[in-house]
Amino acid sequence: MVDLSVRIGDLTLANPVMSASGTLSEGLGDVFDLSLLGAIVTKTITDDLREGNPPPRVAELRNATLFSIGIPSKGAAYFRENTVPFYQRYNAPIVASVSANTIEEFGALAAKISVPGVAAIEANVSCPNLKADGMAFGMDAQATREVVQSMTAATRLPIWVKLSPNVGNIAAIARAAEEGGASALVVANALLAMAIDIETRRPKVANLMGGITGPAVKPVLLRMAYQAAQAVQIPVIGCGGISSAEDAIEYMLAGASAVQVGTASFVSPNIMPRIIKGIEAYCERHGVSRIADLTGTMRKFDAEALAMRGSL
Amino acid sequence: MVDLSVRIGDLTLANPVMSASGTLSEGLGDVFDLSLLGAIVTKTITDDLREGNPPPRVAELRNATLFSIGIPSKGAAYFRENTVPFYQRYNAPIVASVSANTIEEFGALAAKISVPGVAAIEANVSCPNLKADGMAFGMDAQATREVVQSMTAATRLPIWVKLSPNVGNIAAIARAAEEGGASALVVANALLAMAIDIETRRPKVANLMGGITGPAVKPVLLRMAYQAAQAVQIPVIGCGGISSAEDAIEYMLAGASAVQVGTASFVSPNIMPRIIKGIEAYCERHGVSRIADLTGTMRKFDAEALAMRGSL
Amino acid sequence: MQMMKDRMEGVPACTFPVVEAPYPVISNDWVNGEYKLLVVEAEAAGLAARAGQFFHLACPPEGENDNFLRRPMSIHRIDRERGQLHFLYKVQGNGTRALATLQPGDTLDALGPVGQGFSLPAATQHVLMVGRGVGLATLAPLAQMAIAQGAKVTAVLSARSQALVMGRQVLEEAGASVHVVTDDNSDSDVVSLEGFIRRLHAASPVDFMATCGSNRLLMLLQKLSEEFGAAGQVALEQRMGCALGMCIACVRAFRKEPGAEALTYRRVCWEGPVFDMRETVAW
Amino acid sequence: MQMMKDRMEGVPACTFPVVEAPYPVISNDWVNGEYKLLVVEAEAAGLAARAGQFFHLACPPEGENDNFLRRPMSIHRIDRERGQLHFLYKVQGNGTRALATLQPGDTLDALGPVGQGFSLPAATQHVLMVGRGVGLATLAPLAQMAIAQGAKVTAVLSARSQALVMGRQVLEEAGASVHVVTDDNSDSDVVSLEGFIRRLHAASPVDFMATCGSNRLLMLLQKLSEEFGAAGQVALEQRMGCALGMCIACVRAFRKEPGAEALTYRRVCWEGPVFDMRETVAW
Ligand SMILES: Cc1cc2nc3c(=O)[nH]c(=O)nc-3n(C[C@H](O)[C@H](O)[C@H](O)COP(=O)(O)OP(=O)(O)OC[C@H]3O[C@@H](n4cnc5c(N)ncnc54)[C@H](O)[C@@H]3O)c2cc1C
Ligand SMILES: Cc1cc2nc3c(=O)[nH]c(=O)nc-3n(C[C@H](O)[C@H](O)[C@H](O)COP(=O)(O)OP(=O)(O)OC[C@H]3O[C@@H](n4cnc5c(N)ncnc54)[C@H](O)[C@@H]3O)c2cc1C
Ligand SMILES: Cc1cc2nc3c(=O)[nH]c(=O)nc-3n(C[C@H](O)[C@H](O)[C@H](O)COP(=O)(O)O)c2cc1C
Ligand SMILES: Cc1cc2nc3c(=O)[nH]c(=O)nc-3n(C[C@H](O)[C@H](O)[C@H](O)COP(=O)(O)O)c2cc1C
Ligand code: FES
Ligand code: FES
Repeated sequence: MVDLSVRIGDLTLANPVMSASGTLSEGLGDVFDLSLLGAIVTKTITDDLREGNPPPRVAELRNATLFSIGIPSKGAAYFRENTVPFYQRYNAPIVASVSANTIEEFGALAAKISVPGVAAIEANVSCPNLKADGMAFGMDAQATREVVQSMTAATRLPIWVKLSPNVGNIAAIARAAEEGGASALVVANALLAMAIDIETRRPKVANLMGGITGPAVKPVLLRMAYQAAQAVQIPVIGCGGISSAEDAIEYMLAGASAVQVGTASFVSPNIMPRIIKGIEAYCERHGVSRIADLTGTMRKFDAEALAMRGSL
Repeated sequence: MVDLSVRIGDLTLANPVMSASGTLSEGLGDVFDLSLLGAIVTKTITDDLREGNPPPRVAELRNATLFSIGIPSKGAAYFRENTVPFYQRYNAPIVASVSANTIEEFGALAAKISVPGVAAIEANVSCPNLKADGMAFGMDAQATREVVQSMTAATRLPIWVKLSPNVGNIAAIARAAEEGGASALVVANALLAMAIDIETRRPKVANLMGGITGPAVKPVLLRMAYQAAQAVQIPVIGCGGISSAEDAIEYMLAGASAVQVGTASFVSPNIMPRIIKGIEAYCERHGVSRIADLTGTMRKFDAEALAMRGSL
Repeated sequence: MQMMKDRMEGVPACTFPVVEAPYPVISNDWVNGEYKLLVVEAEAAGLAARAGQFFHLACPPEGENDNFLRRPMSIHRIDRERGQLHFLYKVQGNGTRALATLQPGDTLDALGPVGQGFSLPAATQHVLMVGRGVGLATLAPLAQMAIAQGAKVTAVLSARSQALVMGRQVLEEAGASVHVVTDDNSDSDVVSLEGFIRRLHAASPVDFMATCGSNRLLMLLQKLSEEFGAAGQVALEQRMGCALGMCIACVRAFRKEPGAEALTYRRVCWEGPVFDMRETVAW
Repeated sequence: MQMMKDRMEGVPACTFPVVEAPYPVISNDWVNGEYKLLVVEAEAAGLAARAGQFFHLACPPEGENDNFLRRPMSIHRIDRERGQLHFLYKVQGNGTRALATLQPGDTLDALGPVGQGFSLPAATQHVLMVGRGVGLATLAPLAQMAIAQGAKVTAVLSARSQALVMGRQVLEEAGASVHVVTDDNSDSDVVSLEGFIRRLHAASPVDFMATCGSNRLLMLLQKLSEEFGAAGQVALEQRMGCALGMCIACVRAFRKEPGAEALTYRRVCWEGPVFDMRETVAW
C-alpha cells in the first residue's frame, strides 16, 4: 500500500494529481468520478464579465495545441452561487483560480470568493492572452509579490501563485511570490506561441498568439519547475505537458510536490485517474511507500567524476 | 524564375537558408555542396580553449532533442588558420559565431577573426549552457547593447546578434541590440530545458540542463521572431525548429528575412537544399517573384470584424 | 435481440453517460469519391446516443502527423438492433485521412456521446429537414426520432450532383419522404428551394424545421420558420479541443435571447451542437 | 557480377562519399532471442564502406515514439558481390524495436557510410579480435579486410551462452579461425582469456589486436598489446546526434597522445568510432 497523500502547505491532498485551471468543467464529471482527484482547480475567473477571444480559439500543433481563449468570465457572484456548489458534490478540495486587472482587484476578488467549499485560491498572474505582447503581472517580481500580498491581506485561505513561463528568471519571480506570502507555486502557465497557415497567410488562432500546451513543451516547463523548487521553501506544483504517470513522476523527481494536468484531459478525459494509478504502480515497483518521498529525489551526476569521463 | 536572393544589411545572400551555429561542420560537405547555402554559419568559438560539457550531451525527446554541448573551442587562431580556409572553398558567405566571457573580450575576439573570408560575425550572447541557471548576456538588454557596441567598435564587419529565447521581453532585447549597432538579429537560440530518466532518476544529459531544439518548440520561437521583427528595423533571421520549406515560409511570413536550420540537418543532412527548393516551389505556386517579398506578409485577422463572429 | 441483451448485461451500471472506449470497426467504405461510412460495434453507453449528438474521435497518427486532437463527428445512424453506430464523414485533412485508413478488425478510439441533440416538441406533426453536403450525416437520426414520435418527415437533400447525394436510403428506411435537389439540376438554389418549401407547407403545414451544413439554407429556414410560426433547430460546427465543455474553444456568437441584438459566445460542444435557429447568427 | 555492374552504372559520379538514401530491405530476421540481422540492397556509395565504419539509421515512428534521432549501427558485412549490406543489431529500446518491424519490401532510410574505420598496418601478420555481445557485429568486416591483406585472423567470440554466439559463420567464411568462450562454460573470464591469448601469441605472434563492446576486454587487450608490442584498435560507442562530426555530442575522453595523462574529448562519430587502444580511456 502506497501512501498517495501529499501536503501543500496546510492542505492535505488525497493524491498529487489535480486539474490545471481552464481544462476541467462539469463535463468531466460525466466521464469519471471527480472525487478521485487530489484537487479540483477551476477555470480562472475575473470579477468583471468577459466574453473572451474571438474564434478560432484552438489550433492543432505537433504533439501540442495552441489555445487562445482569453478569460471568459461570469464573475464572482456566479462562481459563488453556481460553480462552488456544483463541485462541492465531489469529495475533493476546490481551488479557485482568479485573475484581475489591478493588484487591489486581486485582493478584492480573493475576498469575494472566500466562501465555504473553497480550499485555496490560485492567482493566475501569468495568463499570456490578457495583455498585449503577453505582458502580465507574472513577468515582474515586484508585481507578483504585491498581488500575493494583496490577496493574503484579504483572505485567510491559502494562496497559490501560478507563475508565467514567459520570463527570463523564474527563480526570482518564485522567490517574490514566496515573500509575498504564497503557500504554493504552480509552475507554470502556458508558453506564449503562434502558428501561421502558410496557404491563407493567416494566424491559426484569431488572437494571433496563444498558449502552447501539451507534451511538446514539457522539457521547458520541467526545467522551470526545477528552478522554482530550488529557489523556494514552499511546495511547487508542476504543470505543463503532463500526459502520463511517467511525466508526473519526472516533475516530482525534479522537485514538485504535486502536478496539474491540462491538455491531456482533452485528448483522453480519463487520463487523471490513470496517472494516479500509474504513479502508485511506480512507487510499488520502486519500493517507495509514500508518494511524497519522490519529491526532489533526482540524482544529479557528480560533476567532478564526470568531468573527463566518456561513459554512456 | 523566382529571385531567391535576400539582403541582410549590406550583405546579399543567394538564398535565405543557412546553417544554425553549432550544427554544421566539414562533415556536411561530404553530403552535399555547401555552396548551395545562403550562408555558412560556423560553430561558436571563444578565444579561450574549452573542452565543453561532459557526456552524455544529447537526449532524444519527442519531436525534439536536448543538447548540452557547452562551447568546446580551439580558439581564434585555429579558427583563422583552419576553419576559414576550409569553408572558403565553398561559394557561400561565412558567418563566424563568437562568444566570450566579458564585453571587452567580445570586441577583442571580433577583431581577431575579422579576416578575409569572413562576411559577418554572429554574437552568441544567449548560449544557455555557459552560465549557471542559464543566465547569459542575452538575458539583459543593457549587456546585449554593450556587447554589440564593443564589437562594432572593434571591426568593420557586420554584427549579427543571436538572441536568447530565455527572456521575458524579447522585443526589449531586440531593440537594445539594434541600438548597439547590430546589422541583423537571429531569433533565437535554444530554450533551456531538462529531462529526467525516471528509472535511474538521473538527468538525461550530464550537465542537467540543455537546449531543446527541433520542431516541438517552433511555435514559441516563431512567436519571438515575430515580436522581434515588430520591434526593430533591421532584418530578423528566424531560427528554431525549422525542418521543412513550410516552416521556413512560416517564419518569413511572420517577418523573418532569412532562416537558420539546425537540428533538422542531423535528422536529414540534405534538408537545407530541399528547403531552398521547397520555398522556390511555393513562390512559384503563389505567384511570388521575389522570395524577399514574403517577409512580413502574414495577414492578421481584422479584430473588429472578428470580435463577435463565430466563423470557422 | 438476444445478442443485444447480452451485450447490455456485460456493461457496468452506466453512471457515467460519456465513455472513452475502443469501438471495434465493422466496416469503413467509400460511399462516393469524398465520403466514407464508418460502422462500429457499440456498447450500451454509445447506443444511448440521441439524434444530433456526436462523438469525439481519435484519429490514428500517420507519419509526421500525430493528429494530437480528437475530431468531432456526428452520429449518422444509431442502429440499436445490431448494436452499431454509423459515422458518415468527408475525407479532407490529416485527421479524416487517418480515419479513412481504419479497417475491419481495427478499433476506433471514440469519446461520447456528447453534446445537446435535437429536441422535438411532443406535438410535432411535420418535420422538414434540409441538409447539404456533410450536413446530411447529422440529420438522419432526427428523422428516425421524429417518426418514432409520430411525426411526418420530409427531407430535402441538396448536393452538387446526383452522385454526391448520400443518406437517401437511411432516410427512406426510417420512413421519411425524400426530395433531392442538385446544382446540376439547377433546383438547389435558394429561390427554387423556397418555392418548394412554400408549396410543401401549403399542402401539409410544417411545424418543425432542421438544417445543418449550409449558411444559405440556414438563412432561408430562419426566414420561413419565423413566417410559418414553426420551431427550428440547426446543428453547427466549430473547431474543438475537448468536446466536453471544458476548454471553451469551440464558441460561436449567438443572440443572447431568440431574436435579440446582443450577442454572446456559446460552446458548440456543450450548449450545442444543436441550437435554436432564432438565436443562431448566420455567418 | 553483371547485376553489380549495372547497378554501379546507374549511380551518378560519386563526389559525395556520404549518402542519405532509401535502402530496400531484403530480410530482417531474428538470429537469436535478442538480435536481428537486417540485410539491405545497397548502391555504390553504400558498398564503398570500409571495415569499422557505420551507418546512421532512421527508425520508423511507432505509436507515441517518433524516434526523432537516427541510430548508429555498425556494418556487420559488406557483401559487394550481391550488392548488400548487413546490420546485426540488438533489439533493446524504442529505436531498435521499430527497426525490428521493417519487412522485406520496406525501405531503410540510412545515412552513411560514416566514421573512421580500422586501419591495419600493411605488414600485419596475425590479427586477434576479441568481441563480446554486439561488439561482434563491428569486428566481422575487419576479418574480411585483414585476410584480403594477407594476414591471419583469430577471432575470439565471447557470449553469455552458446545460444547467443553470433557471427561465427561470417567470420569462418571470411577465413578466420574462431574460438568461442562463454560464461556458461566458465572460459570467458579475463583470467582464462588472458591465458588463451598468451598461448596463442606464443604459438603465432599477434601483431594487431581489435576489440569492441566490453570494457573488461579492452583493458585486457590494452595490457597485452603493450606487452606484446602489438598495435591495437577499439571500436567505441556513444550517444549521437548527427554522426557527421557536426553536433559534438558523441564525445568521450581520450589521452591527448598515446599513453599521455592529459585527456581531451574526441567525437566518436568523426575521429572514431575506431580508436587507437593506447589513447583510449577504459570506462
Ligand atoms: C459537432 C460536429 C459534428 C460534425 N460531424 C461531421 C460529420 O458527421 N461528418 C463530417 O464529415 N464532418 C463532420 N464534422 C466536421 C469534422 O469534424 C471535420 O471535417 C474534421 O474535424 C476535419 O478534420 P481533418 O483533420 O480531416 O481536417 P483538418 O482541416 O486537417 O483539421 C485541422 C483541425 O481543424 C479542425 N476542423 C477542421 N474542420 C472542422 C470542422 N468543419 N468542424 C470542426 N473542426 C474542424 C479539426 O478537427 C482539426 O483539429 C463535424 C464537426 C462538428 C463540430
Ligand atoms: C558507432 C556505433 C556502432 C554501433 N553498432 C551497433 C551494432 O552493430 N549493433 C547493435 O546492436 N548496436 C550497435 N550500436 C549501439 C546502437 O546504436 C544502440 O543499441 C541503439 O542506438 C539503441 O537504440 P534504441 O532506440 O533501441 O535504444 P534506447 O536506449 O531507447 O535509445 C535512446 C537513445 O540513446 C541512444 N543509445 C542507446 N544506446 C546506445 C549505444 N550503445 N550507443 C549509441 N547510442 C545509444 C539511441 O541512439 C537513442 O538516441 C552502435 C553504436 C555506435 C555508436
Ligand atoms: C483551453 C485552455 C484554457 C486554459 N485556461 C486557463 C485559465 O483560465 N487559467 C490558467 O491559469 N491557466 C489556463 N490554462 C493553462 C493550463 O492551466 C495549463 O497551465 C497549461 O495548459 C499547461 O498544461 P498542459 O500542458 O497540461 O495543458 C488553460 C489551458 C488551456 C489548454
Ligand atoms: C548540437 C547543437 C549545438 C549548438 N551549438 C550552438 C553554438 O555553438 N552557438 C549557437 O549560437 N547556437 C548553437 N546551437 C543552437 C542552434 O544554432 C539553434 O539556435 C538551435 O538548435 C535551434 O534551431 P533548430 O531547432 O533548428 O535546431 C546549437 C544547437 C545544437 C543542436
Ligand atoms: S471543445 Fe472544449 S468547450 Fe467545446
Ligand atoms: S554525433 Fe554529432 S558530432 Fe558525433
